[in-house]
Amino acid sequence: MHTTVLILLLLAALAPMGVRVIGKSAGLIIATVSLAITGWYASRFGIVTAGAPILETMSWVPSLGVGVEFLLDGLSLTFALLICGIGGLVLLYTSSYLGDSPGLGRFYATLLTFMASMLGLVLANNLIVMFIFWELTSITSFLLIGFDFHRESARRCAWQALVVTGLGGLCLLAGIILLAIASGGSTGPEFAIRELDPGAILDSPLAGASVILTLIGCFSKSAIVPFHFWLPNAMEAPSPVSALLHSATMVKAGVYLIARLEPTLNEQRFWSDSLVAFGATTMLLGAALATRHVAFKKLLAYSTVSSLGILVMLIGLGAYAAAATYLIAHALFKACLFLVAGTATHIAGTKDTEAIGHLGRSMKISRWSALLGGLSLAGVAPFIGFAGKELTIKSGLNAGGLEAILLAIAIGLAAALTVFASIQVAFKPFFMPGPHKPEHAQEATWPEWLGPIILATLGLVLGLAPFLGMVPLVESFGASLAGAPLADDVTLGLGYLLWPPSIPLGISVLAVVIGIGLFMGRSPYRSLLAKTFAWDRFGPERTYDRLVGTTLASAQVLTNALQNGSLRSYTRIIVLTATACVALATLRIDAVASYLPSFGALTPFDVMLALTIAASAVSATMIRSRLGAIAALSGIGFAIAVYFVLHGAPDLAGTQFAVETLIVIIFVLVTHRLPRFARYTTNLSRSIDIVIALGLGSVVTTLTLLAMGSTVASPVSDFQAAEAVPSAYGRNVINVILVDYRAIDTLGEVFVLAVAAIGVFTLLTIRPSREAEATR
Amino acid sequence: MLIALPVLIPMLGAALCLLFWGRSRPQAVLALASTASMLAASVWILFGVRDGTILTLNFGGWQAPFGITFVADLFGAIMVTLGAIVGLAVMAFSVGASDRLRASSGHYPLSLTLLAAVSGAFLTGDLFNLYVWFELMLLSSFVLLTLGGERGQLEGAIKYVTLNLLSSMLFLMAIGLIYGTVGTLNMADLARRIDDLQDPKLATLLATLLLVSFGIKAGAFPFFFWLPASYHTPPPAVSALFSGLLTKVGVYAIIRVLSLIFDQEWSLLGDVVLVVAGLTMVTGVLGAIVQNDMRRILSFHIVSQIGYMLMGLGIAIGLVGSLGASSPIAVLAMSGAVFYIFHHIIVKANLFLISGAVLITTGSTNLKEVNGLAKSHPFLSMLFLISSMSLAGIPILSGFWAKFVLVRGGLEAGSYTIVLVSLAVSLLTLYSMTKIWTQVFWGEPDDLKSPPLDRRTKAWVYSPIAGMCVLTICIGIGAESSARLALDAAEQLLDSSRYIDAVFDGASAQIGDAP
Amino acid sequence: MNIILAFCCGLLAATGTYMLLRRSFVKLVIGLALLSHAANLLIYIVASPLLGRPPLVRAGETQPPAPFADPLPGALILTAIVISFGVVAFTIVLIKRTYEEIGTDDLDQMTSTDRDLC
Amino acid sequence: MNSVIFQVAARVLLPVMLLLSVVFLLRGHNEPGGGFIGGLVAASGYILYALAVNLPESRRLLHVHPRTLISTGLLIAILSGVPALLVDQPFMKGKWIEVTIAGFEGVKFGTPFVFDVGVYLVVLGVTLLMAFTLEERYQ
Repeated sequence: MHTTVLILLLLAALAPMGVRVIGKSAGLIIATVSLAITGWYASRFGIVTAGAPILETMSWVPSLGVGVEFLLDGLSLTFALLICGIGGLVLLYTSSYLGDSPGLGRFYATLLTFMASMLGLVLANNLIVMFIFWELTSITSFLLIGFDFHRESARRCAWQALVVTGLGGLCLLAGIILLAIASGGSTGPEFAIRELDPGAILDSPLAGASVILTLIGCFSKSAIVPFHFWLPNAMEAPSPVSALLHSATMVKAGVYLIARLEPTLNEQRFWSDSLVAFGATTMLLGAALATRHVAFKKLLAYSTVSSLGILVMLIGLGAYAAAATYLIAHALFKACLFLVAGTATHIAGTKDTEAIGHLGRSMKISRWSALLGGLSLAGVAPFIGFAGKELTIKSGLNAGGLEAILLAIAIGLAAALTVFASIQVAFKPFFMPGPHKPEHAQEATWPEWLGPIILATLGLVLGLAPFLGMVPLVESFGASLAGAPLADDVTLGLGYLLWPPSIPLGISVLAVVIGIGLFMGRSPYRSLLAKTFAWDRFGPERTYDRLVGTTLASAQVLTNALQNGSLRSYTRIIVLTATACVALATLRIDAVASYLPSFGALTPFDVMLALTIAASAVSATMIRSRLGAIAALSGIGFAIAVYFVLHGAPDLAGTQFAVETLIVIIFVLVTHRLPRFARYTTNLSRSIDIVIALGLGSVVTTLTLLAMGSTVASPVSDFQAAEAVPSAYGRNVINVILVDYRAIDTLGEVFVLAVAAIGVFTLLTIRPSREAEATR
Repeated sequence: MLIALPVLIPMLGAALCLLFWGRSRPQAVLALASTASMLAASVWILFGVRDGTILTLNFGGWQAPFGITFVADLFGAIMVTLGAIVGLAVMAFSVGASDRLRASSGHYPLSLTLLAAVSGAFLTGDLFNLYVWFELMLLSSFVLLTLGGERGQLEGAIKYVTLNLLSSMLFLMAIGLIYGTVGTLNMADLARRIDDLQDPKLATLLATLLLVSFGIKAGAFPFFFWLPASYHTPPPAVSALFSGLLTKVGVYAIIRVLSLIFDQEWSLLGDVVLVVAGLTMVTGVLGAIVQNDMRRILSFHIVSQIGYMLMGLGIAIGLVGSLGASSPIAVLAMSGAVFYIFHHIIVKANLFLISGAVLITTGSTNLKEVNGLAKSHPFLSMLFLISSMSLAGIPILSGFWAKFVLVRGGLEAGSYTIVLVSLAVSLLTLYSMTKIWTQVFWGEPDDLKSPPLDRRTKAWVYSPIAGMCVLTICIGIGAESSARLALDAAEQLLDSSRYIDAVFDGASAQIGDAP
Repeated sequence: MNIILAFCCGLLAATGTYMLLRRSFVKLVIGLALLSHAANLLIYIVASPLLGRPPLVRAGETQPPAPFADPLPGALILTAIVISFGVVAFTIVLIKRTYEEIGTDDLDQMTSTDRDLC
Repeated sequence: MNSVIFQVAARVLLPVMLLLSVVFLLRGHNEPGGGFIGGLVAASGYILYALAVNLPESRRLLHVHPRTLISTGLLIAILSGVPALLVDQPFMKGKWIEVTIAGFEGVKFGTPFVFDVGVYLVVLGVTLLMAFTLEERYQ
């Protein structure tokens, strides 16, 4: 199984080159490989459906508990077959559909990466590995939706889909980690899905949060209300993408994960109820919204939303066999319809189903794909879609009590609306008149019609003869969800479903009748629906837009306020924060006073020096002339130098004198043509600054006093002084420290000097104008 | 001797470059040779410390704490290696992308002194020596920032210089106070002696000033203003060097002093760090999403990602502080910080290099002026896509693992708020990375104003970018070795006794001298 | 007895900060220089509160005559002074060049690099 | 500053200050002084000369570009740490030899002194590079 994923990735890497070398027929090879992989999975059918899941393990990041463990059971086998099988047909379709596009290589590469990720997602038995593939499908979906990136709407919709599924992805990440922590207890998180411990999770306080976060993740990916809006927008993608990602596989990732976690989480309080509630709502809303549209893919997309709702609801109801049947049925007919819709749009030159008429006269093969697929979508016997719908209604009724009645009504209504939609999309443009009749239209080439007809026929064959693999697959799928073999036999045979007549059959028939009725009266119905558009501004898409808008606006306000361009405001904030932090830390110390030094004897020299420093410092801030300020500044320097002389540091004093002199010279040299000090600031802001400055000053004084008060037993300098002559052969201890004990400091220091000199040199010699000349 | 090489080699290279002032070719050769050998030396060090030994070097043969000691533990060795990688990439990029005047006068030697200073800061075991390296780093960056003297550069530089010097002054004062209180500057010695203070709150007070100063250098909230004001103004190679290394030195210093020296009140400091981390993340990313220039967006993102690094640190020391013992969860969270740093250095520097490639290809990095590069430059687009997705934490790239370890550590530690914030920030990061993608790379291609690059330039510009992309993919796929490395480094960091023992153990000094 | 100088340190830090907060950016350099004076003085008075003789060993002896001033802060400050010389020299020229380039010394008019909002 | 006296003084002062700077450098290890002060004193000799006479003349007297001085000084400072490595000791470990200079017996000459010479040259170069550039630009 690892190999199949790797083959697809390898193929993805080679695809762009392949297309360049052998042209569009590269698609045929790629499709063949994909179908061969389908064949490999099909060959495992017997083993898996016999109840023996296949497990392949490979170590990856053991220190973080992440191993690439692939599990092939009924659930993952079903998905794997759909991904590779439909994937193969879609790749085939693409070789003709996008054959002339310059981005064909890029398209294949992305699509194959998607297939590999999707396959990895459903096979992975490790939550983190599953998540990794999950995110990769989001990214590839983003790239595919934006495939025609020169269109603004494609870019916007791709971005929206990524942000929505990205949000879900992050919630999911937190959710599954919490799940693993809850399951692992004190032994550390447990990331292997099969090892998750339902009991431990049930007992953990983290369970609630983890379930909610996981569900948000799954719902956003599977376009469940309130995240459904991104999916119809994703129809900006080319039709093959819509067929594969946005109906048959990727959007089912959420459903897949819910199914995968069902055996672990079905005891959780909100789990099943939320699945049913959100699923049913989505089912109804999706079906209703589908009837508002006449564009091929928009309509199909909303219908997909509805189907995803059904799947989520079925898992919540515990109707695993129904979920399996419906999932397979939906993948077949929806992929088929999307592909046909793509061809039809190409040929007719418009995507408006209402406008197109009698397209079937030219599309002599595709019309049959559309018809068969549409019937399956409408849930008409003997198609597999019929079995799916019957089981769905039955499961709704099994819920019992009021819930059963509500569900039955909702499902029936959704079924009726779906019948309407399927007539609109699969029958009307092909077999009924319309204002737009394309002249000289011809059937598409064989790669384009072959896939849909296979899928449509498969829907019919499996409906007629479910024993041809369908039943064992559904049983095995169900067993994966139940965690044990299903108690009841799976009944998909037409005989069982049609006879004896039952309530589900009745609802089903009623739904078809209502659906046809609605279609006949579609113009008054549509004008009725038009009124509901007003409600859209309360809908989730607008909410999303508002959310993004608000975030951007507040970010703008905040950034304007903080990063406002004024260095003074930055300095103020930093100084104030520093002062506050240090002051708080000082106040925490008990008995600060005990650390303060005693006020020793003062020599007149000290007092004089201190006064000189203080007076110069204050005057440096007040003097209006630049030279005066510099003089005051150097006054401080010289006073400090005198202090060094008096207090045992002649070296220091010499350096200080020299440096101070140099600074004054440079200052005078450089600044003599600068403007006079101007008074820019108001008295108020000056006062504020004085307060801020004094705050920092008092903090510095306090710290200095504190440090002076603490005596150090034996500073390292004791050793340095003692060993200066014996070991370092130098009698000037300060110099010995500089060139020997701490020579590496001095090395750094001379480099600083060198860099400063180079800085002065380059600042003065390299000018923008000269630079511009130099680049010419 | 070995562990001084990452400092001495670039220093030597810089000194030699000065001899060739005005001639870009020999300088470029020297710079490439220096960074390449620097990388070799750092990798050698990394292999030396891989098994958990800590290498030390006492300069001048003076036993610690009397001279200056260099210490290479895992964390330090990782950082030095990353510095060398970024250095090499930037030098190679400079060969292709620098204008002749800058390349011949100062760009190479100053980049080398910057690299030497960064390595010195990562390796030194002495507080004042750290100050010296900080200053060398700052001054080199000042000059690099202003090299060329364009108006934007100068304006940005004034803000950068002022705020960073303010930070240096606070640092210097803190050093004075610490020496006055504790009587030593060697960090291992400090760690031992500071426990003798009568009141642990006094140690925290000393830490506060130090942390504020490092916080400014790291670009943490509310000190980051200098960064978005200046990082986008110099030539792209310089931006890349800065973005990869400068703020990380600040973060390194915070991690080093907190984990080694100031462990008296870890639970309190952990909380403080977490609050700062959260605010840094949020303000940074909010700044990023409203920008319209690639390099400005990336600059603000640096700030936001500093928050992630602090998050790991905060969780870890908070946990150890409150639980008392070094727990595996704390090690995990700390390793998240380490992992995040090394992922970030590579990816962020690379994104700046890519923005540089965009700049020299199209003449602009403004989202409104550059469009449709995916059509005209598919290879560059792919490289950007990989790097930006890595930054946004998308699997299977390095950024995902960094994020995963942090989130997992945070959830296991029960720090739900910061995890929530970090995930929200991560979404906004994805948002702004795709904003760049959809506007610069997607869309209708413009007519390019600049002439197409010649083959030689292309090779020099693209190869470092591609190399770093491969690196982020490799870290992602081979996550085990990186994760192991980060975990071991984190364990070493949280157990300060190993560092202290290594510094004061004569035997290990021998190892350092003769590897 | 050096306690009075602790207040000088504080005052230097305060005046330095105040100068950083002026709009005229020539004052910025003076502010930075004041701050570095504050830091240097602080290191010295904190570490050697005693009036001492220079840490010089007389010829023929092996120890400096006690009491001698702590030599380490001296060495640190020496390094710090030299570094701050380099920094201040660079900053002065930077200020000058900036003035030449933008034609004003008003800090509040230098906002072009910070923002680019949509 | 064009007075003849000043010019003559500068011509005399330059060698005196150079000599003085060397003295500072040499005695630095034992008495107040050292490479930094020495370098500054030497530099002020040249600066004075440049102010009093003229810049090109001062540059000519220096014989090398200040940048070369910086570079040489940095290299000397780094390489002074190398001898210790040759005998398998830590970088920058002081190596001393006793030499007899001009009749003074047992004068110790060691790598830390070489290091100080490096510092001297760097400081000289740095100061002159700054000063010459500034004078060129703003005088």
